[in-house]
Amino acid sequence: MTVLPFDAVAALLLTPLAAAVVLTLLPGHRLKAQVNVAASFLTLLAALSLLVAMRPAPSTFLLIDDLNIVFIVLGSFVGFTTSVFSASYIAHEIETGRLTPAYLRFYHAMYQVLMFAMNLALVSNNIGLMWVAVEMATLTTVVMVGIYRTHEALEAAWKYFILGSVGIALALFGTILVYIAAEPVIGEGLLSMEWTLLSSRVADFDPALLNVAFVFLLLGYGTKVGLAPLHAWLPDAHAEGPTPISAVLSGLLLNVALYAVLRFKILLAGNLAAFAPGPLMVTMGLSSAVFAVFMLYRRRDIKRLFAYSSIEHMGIITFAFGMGGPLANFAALLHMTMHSLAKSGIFFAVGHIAQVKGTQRIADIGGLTVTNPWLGWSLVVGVVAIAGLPPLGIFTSEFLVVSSTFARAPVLAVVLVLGLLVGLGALVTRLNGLAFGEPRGEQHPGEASYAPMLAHFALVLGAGIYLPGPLVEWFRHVSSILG
Amino acid sequence: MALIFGLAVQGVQMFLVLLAAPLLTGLVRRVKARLNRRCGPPLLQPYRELWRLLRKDVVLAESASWLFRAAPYLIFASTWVAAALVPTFATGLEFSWTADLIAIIAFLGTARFFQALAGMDVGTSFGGIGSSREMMIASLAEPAMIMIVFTLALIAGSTQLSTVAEVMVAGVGLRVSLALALVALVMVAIAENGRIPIDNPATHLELTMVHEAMVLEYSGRHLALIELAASLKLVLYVSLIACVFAPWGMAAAGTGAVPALAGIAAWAVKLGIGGALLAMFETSIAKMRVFRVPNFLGAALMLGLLATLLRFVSAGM
Amino acid sequence: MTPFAFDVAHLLAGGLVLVSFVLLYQDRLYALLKVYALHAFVLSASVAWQAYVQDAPHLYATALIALAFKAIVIPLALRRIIERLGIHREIEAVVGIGVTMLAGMALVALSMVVMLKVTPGAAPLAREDLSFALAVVLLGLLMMTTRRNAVSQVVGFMSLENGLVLAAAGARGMPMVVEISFAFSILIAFIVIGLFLFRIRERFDTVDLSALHRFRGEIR
Amino acid sequence: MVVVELWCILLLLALALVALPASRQGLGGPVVYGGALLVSLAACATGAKALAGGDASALSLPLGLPWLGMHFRIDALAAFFLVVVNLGAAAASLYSIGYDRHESAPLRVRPFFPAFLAAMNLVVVADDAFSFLFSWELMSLASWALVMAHHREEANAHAGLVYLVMASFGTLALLLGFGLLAGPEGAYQFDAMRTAHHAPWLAALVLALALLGAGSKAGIVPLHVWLPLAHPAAPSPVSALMSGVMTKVAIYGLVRIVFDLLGPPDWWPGLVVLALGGITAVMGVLYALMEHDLKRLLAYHTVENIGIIFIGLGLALAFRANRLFEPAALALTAALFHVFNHMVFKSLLFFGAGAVQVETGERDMERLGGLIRPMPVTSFAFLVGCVSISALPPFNGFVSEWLTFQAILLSPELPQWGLRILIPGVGALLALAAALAAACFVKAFGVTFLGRPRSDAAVAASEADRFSRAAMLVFAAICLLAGTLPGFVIDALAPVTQGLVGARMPTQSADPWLSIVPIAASRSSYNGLLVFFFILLSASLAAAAIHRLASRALRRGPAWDCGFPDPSPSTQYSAGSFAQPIRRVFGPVFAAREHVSMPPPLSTAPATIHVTLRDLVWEAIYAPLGHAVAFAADRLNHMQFLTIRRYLSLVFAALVVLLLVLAIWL
Repeated sequence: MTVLPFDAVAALLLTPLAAAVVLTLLPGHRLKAQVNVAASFLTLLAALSLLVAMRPAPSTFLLIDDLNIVFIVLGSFVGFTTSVFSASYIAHEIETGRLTPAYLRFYHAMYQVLMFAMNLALVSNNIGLMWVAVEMATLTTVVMVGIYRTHEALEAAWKYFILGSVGIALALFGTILVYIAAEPVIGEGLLSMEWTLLSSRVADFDPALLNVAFVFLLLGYGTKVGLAPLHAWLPDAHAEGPTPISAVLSGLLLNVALYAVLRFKILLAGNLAAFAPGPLMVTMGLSSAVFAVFMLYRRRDIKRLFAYSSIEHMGIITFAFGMGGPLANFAALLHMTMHSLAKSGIFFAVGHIAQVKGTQRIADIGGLTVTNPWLGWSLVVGVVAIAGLPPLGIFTSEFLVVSSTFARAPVLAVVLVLGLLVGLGALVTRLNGLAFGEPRGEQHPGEASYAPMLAHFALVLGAGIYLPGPLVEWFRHVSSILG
Repeated sequence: MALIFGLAVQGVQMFLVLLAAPLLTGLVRRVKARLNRRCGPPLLQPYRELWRLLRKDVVLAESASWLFRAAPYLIFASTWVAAALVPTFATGLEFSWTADLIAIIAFLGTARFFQALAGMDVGTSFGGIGSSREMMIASLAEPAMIMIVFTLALIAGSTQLSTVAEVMVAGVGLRVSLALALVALVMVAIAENGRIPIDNPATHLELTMVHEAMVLEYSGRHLALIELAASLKLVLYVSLIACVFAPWGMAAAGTGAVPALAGIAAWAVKLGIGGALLAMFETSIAKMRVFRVPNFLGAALMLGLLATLLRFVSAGM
Repeated sequence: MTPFAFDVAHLLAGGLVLVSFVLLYQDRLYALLKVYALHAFVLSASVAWQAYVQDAPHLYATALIALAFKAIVIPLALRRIIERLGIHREIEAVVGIGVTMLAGMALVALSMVVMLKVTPGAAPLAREDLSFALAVVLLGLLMMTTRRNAVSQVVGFMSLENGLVLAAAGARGMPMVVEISFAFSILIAFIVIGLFLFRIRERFDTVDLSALHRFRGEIR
Repeated sequence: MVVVELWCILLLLALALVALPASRQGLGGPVVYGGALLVSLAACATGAKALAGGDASALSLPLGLPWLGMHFRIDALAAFFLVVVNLGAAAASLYSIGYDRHESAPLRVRPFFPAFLAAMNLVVVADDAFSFLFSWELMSLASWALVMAHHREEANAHAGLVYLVMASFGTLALLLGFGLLAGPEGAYQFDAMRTAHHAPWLAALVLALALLGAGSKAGIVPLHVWLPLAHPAAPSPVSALMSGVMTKVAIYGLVRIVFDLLGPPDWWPGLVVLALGGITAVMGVLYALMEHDLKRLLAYHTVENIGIIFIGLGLALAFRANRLFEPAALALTAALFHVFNHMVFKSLLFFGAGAVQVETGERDMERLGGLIRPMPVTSFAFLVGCVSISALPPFNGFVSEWLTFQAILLSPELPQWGLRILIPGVGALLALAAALAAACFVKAFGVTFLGRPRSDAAVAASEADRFSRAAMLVFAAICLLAGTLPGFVIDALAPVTQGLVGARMPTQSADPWLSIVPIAASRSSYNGLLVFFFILLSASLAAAAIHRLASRALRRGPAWDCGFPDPSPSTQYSAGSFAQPIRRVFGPVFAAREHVSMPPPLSTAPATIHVTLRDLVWEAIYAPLGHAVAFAADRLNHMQFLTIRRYLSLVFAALVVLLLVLAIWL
């Protein structure tokens, strides 16, 4: 651990904020895109420096511990690659005229605000602050989802907005309840909202209040995680928004919301009198996964298809975290990481595909491995990855989830396995149509940098074959925290 | 010395079956004719026919391939080897250990395989009919035969025919499963040799023939070999039944020439009785339609299975 | 806290629940808006009383926001939208008013049961307030889900949010109550603007674009 | 030992990577397949050496799960299967050197071919659950990519889908099984599983899951449906690999789990395996008989032979459970011997079918015929394959089935009545399957290679290229060698059985005249070599004698055909008509319907016969499943099109339900 010349946490938060301010003033989308990439890169550096840096002591508002650093590094990495992808994507959209600079005026600024909000949610040591940050992230994405201003886009944004607001309200109610539970023990004021204090003193809280609070928090933040039946906004938001945002949503926002749920799970686990949060998460996770795999079958829009697969995987992750225990938690962390990388990589590919084919309708896309070998085979790799087949990383995590579950709760494992199988069937069916068979649909010229996509898939592949020891030690430590 | 004697016995056996084969065929024809109040051909007629065929030219269909010409020799050879390994007049033949009963049946299977292929080679409709019916019959007859083998093997504790024969000579008493096996074996033998009621070796009425249809395109020496193989097969089955169910008078391994000669005599008698019985049976019933054959063989299979089951179940007691 | 103070707080909180029921009962939009104004007023009263009882001056700000914004501005704005968009004035309920009321009763009972499990360790005021707040939240959700008109759904959401503010105010020494209530007011403002922008006449579900472009000065 | 093997695997993976660059240089085919040939031979030699050496060698690499690593180990069993896998792989590579020139989409085959080989090798050497399943599923994935090589045909895409789903089903079943074996602490190493004691119910469950998992890969009825779809869809060398080799890897998985990891199970598993084997054998051959597509026919025969292998394994299980170790060794040897044999002749047959498809562009037997003249070598090799797979002496197929029969004949020693009742029936099924197989291959060879050409393509056919011929002839020779000198194979298998059932068959190669004696000479013995020489001798004797003493003259003339020869090739017996008698006998299995429409007298309209067969297994199991999924998907799909209010009510309902849970239960 080295002491850094600068405050990494401050850098993590201020870089995006400053960039946002700059981006609102800058003219010209190309320049903006470059600044955007640069800022995201700096954020990534700050996040990485946190790994080596001496951790700052938890303050009233900010906290860095092993749990959230996983999310921070992952998030800022996906944020960076997505900004690179977004540069080429937006450029192409403007050439084809689907987006005008006028629409894009605040796009990049919003992107940085989103980054800021998510980092804030992750590093905040205060449940109230975290709530504010998560909601900020939500509202930002609402605006960005509607950016195409088409009818569908606006409806999706509106749906997202309304359901999101209700989620906000529920989460807030839960937060207030936690405060009320903590207040008699810790005392009035901000102190009763501090993680470090809450988690240390939780044993004395009023369990019944904690129970009610967790229900509200699970539903409130679970809406952002996209757990069925709170998922309704997710597919449309992914499908109608610009693809970089779809990637960010699947790759980051869902994880951030999940992080919030996890925090409160830890809190509840600390209080023996309160009910165990595990079964609740297991139920919701499993039901979302099973629900999503069936929804995969009738999809006509390629982005909505993968959005539902995100619901499936978030379900699996929630399920695994709910099962708990070192193996399951490790598997869940690994699965979350792999899924973020793979799914955002898939959305990069899908973005390029949609630009080359000029449509998102699955029926008008076919034979990609013939017409666009790079895109086609990348899509194959991505689908193989999220289908949980080796040699890609998700296989490892699914292996751990299933085999560790089966020894403890065979029925659940069987249900999960059947769900996975049904999902695989749906994905392969779609893949047959998209990547193989006679080429379908028209062809547009489109040059783009495949670097982010390939980087993501390379990481997933590498992790499937070899997991570096330190990473694993770290994950295991985190999973021991999660209990 | 013993080895030479053993080899001699083996050799005698080989040529004995070869010589006896046409005779048995002739005998059966003769007895049938007598039963039909005809005088019938002389006993040696088959030899004459063979010799005539051997000297005739072969007329080969244009579409015939090398397989068509090689098949007769393979069929003859494998049938002959099979027949040579069945103890006829003496047990413990020199080479009896090269193949047990299962293998002997398999040799017949090889012969049938090539015969069926030869039937399809020229590319006529009749050849196809013959082959497909032959294989259908075999596909039921072979399992039945295997079941019979199981029964015998379970009784004698061996699939080695010599051993079986010796055990039978020693006497195993009357057993239900043995009786069932005998009946099944007779049925299979009839089917395998293409005798009435399964097939009629004398017919050339196209729609009813099986074996004859397969060899329809053959002529000259090829036909001679196939005919000879057919009669060899008959000898094989008769002496098989004899060696298992009437093993009396067979010379034990390594005993001198006198028992051997006695064994030959005994075997000749058995062949004669077998042939006569077959002729009587054939004259007493009519040929059945091809599609009733499966029922016939299915019955054989069931009998064999029943016999084996009885052995399996009673083996525990 | 004196029993009197406690009773007043109790009365006001209970009053809020009562008004929520009245909201559920309405079948005319204008009347609904009036009742909502009352709802907001009771809320601000209750919050003010909490401010007085806990002598937490910042709560007065919250009460003020509630009074000015929710009790006056929003109802007026919604009224104008109703006129501008020519939304017809009846409230189409998915299920009959009576059934809705019964469901509301059940919800109140539920919130009582849930909250009375809270161990007496928590401050009694907080407990009572919490059960009422939960009831208001649930009733607001019930309204959102059983009313078809966009406006009434917005009203439902706002009453839900009033429940939140009530809970927050009831929580002793809870920080950031002002900020939260302010943030929520912004949120509601967004929703109302959205209603107007998208010309959402009847339902939340369909947004009308031509209107939007006219608003943004783009004629297609 | 294991190091060399791992290097071979690494080289194969490297080949997979260089495939595309090399193809850009225009020498992809030679590089990939030539390299694969050499590497496979090396790996095969390694396996043979390990099998001879006998001692297990292990190694673990820091891959996969770090706290677990990837463990590799070569014991006798693995060594034997290494020989099987790599022998088949070498032949397929040799064949592919020639086949690649005719391949329509070579770039979709070259990268995945070596990867497929590498994955199969990995499965065999894997020594912990993770790396086993990893390579197992990798194997499925690579073969799926190969099945999708000709993805433009609708049927192939469907085949790929069914195949991948079934494969993953198998993998997940195995995953559950390993999860049980490993326990909640996750002891995924095979050593740990071996040493751990497993409760009876757990053992039973694991066995069932292993049967599901390995069985779906091997293709036991009713999990066989993907086989006849996927194997023909792939390029012919890959079909040979999938049918001849990959199914054997599946058998390896089953043997590894059931015999090695699970410890001594109860007797009834043997019962189950036996019953499955018998049913599979007969069903497979019956399906094959009804098939007119040459490659589908071969695929169905794979099902049959898997059944035969299962019979051997079931017997071994039953014997071992009763501590009858010598009989168990005999049965296991028979099964493994058949594994080897089937690898050889099924690959050989698929090579032949591939050559036919390349030369004529046809797989439908009804449009072939008379190929023995344009393709003498191919047809000869194919004939050898047919004779071997029909279990006819003196070729190798007969030996393994003969051993199986000998094992069956030992089963009266078993105490359990269930087994006593079942085993004779299974024996009958085995004999029936063998006989039907003979019929089926008379049909396959007779219709495809004999008779007169039924289409212009068949007329225009020419001999296969020299690499293909070499591959086929080599395997034909192996068929004969393994059939005439079985003693050496049996002795080579001794360490395997010693390791798995703790006993071995008596040493064979010491017997006089190289004959094989399973138990005792007085009981049963067989000598393929002498038999072969006897047949050869007497045949040539007869030929020589006749040619010398009688006539050798030969005249060509039109076919006699009872006096009505018809020049049109359509008057020949077709595959359908050949199978017709058997279809009549076994009709119920396929719910066969024949509809004959005879024109009225004096009408010149042709009479027609219309035959419909139904795959009852598919209709009974898979179609309903598909419909169920579709139904659920349709029902749930409405969830996509609700109004915001309804979505809100969903959230509301969830909230109320959870609160009720709190209120009532907590």
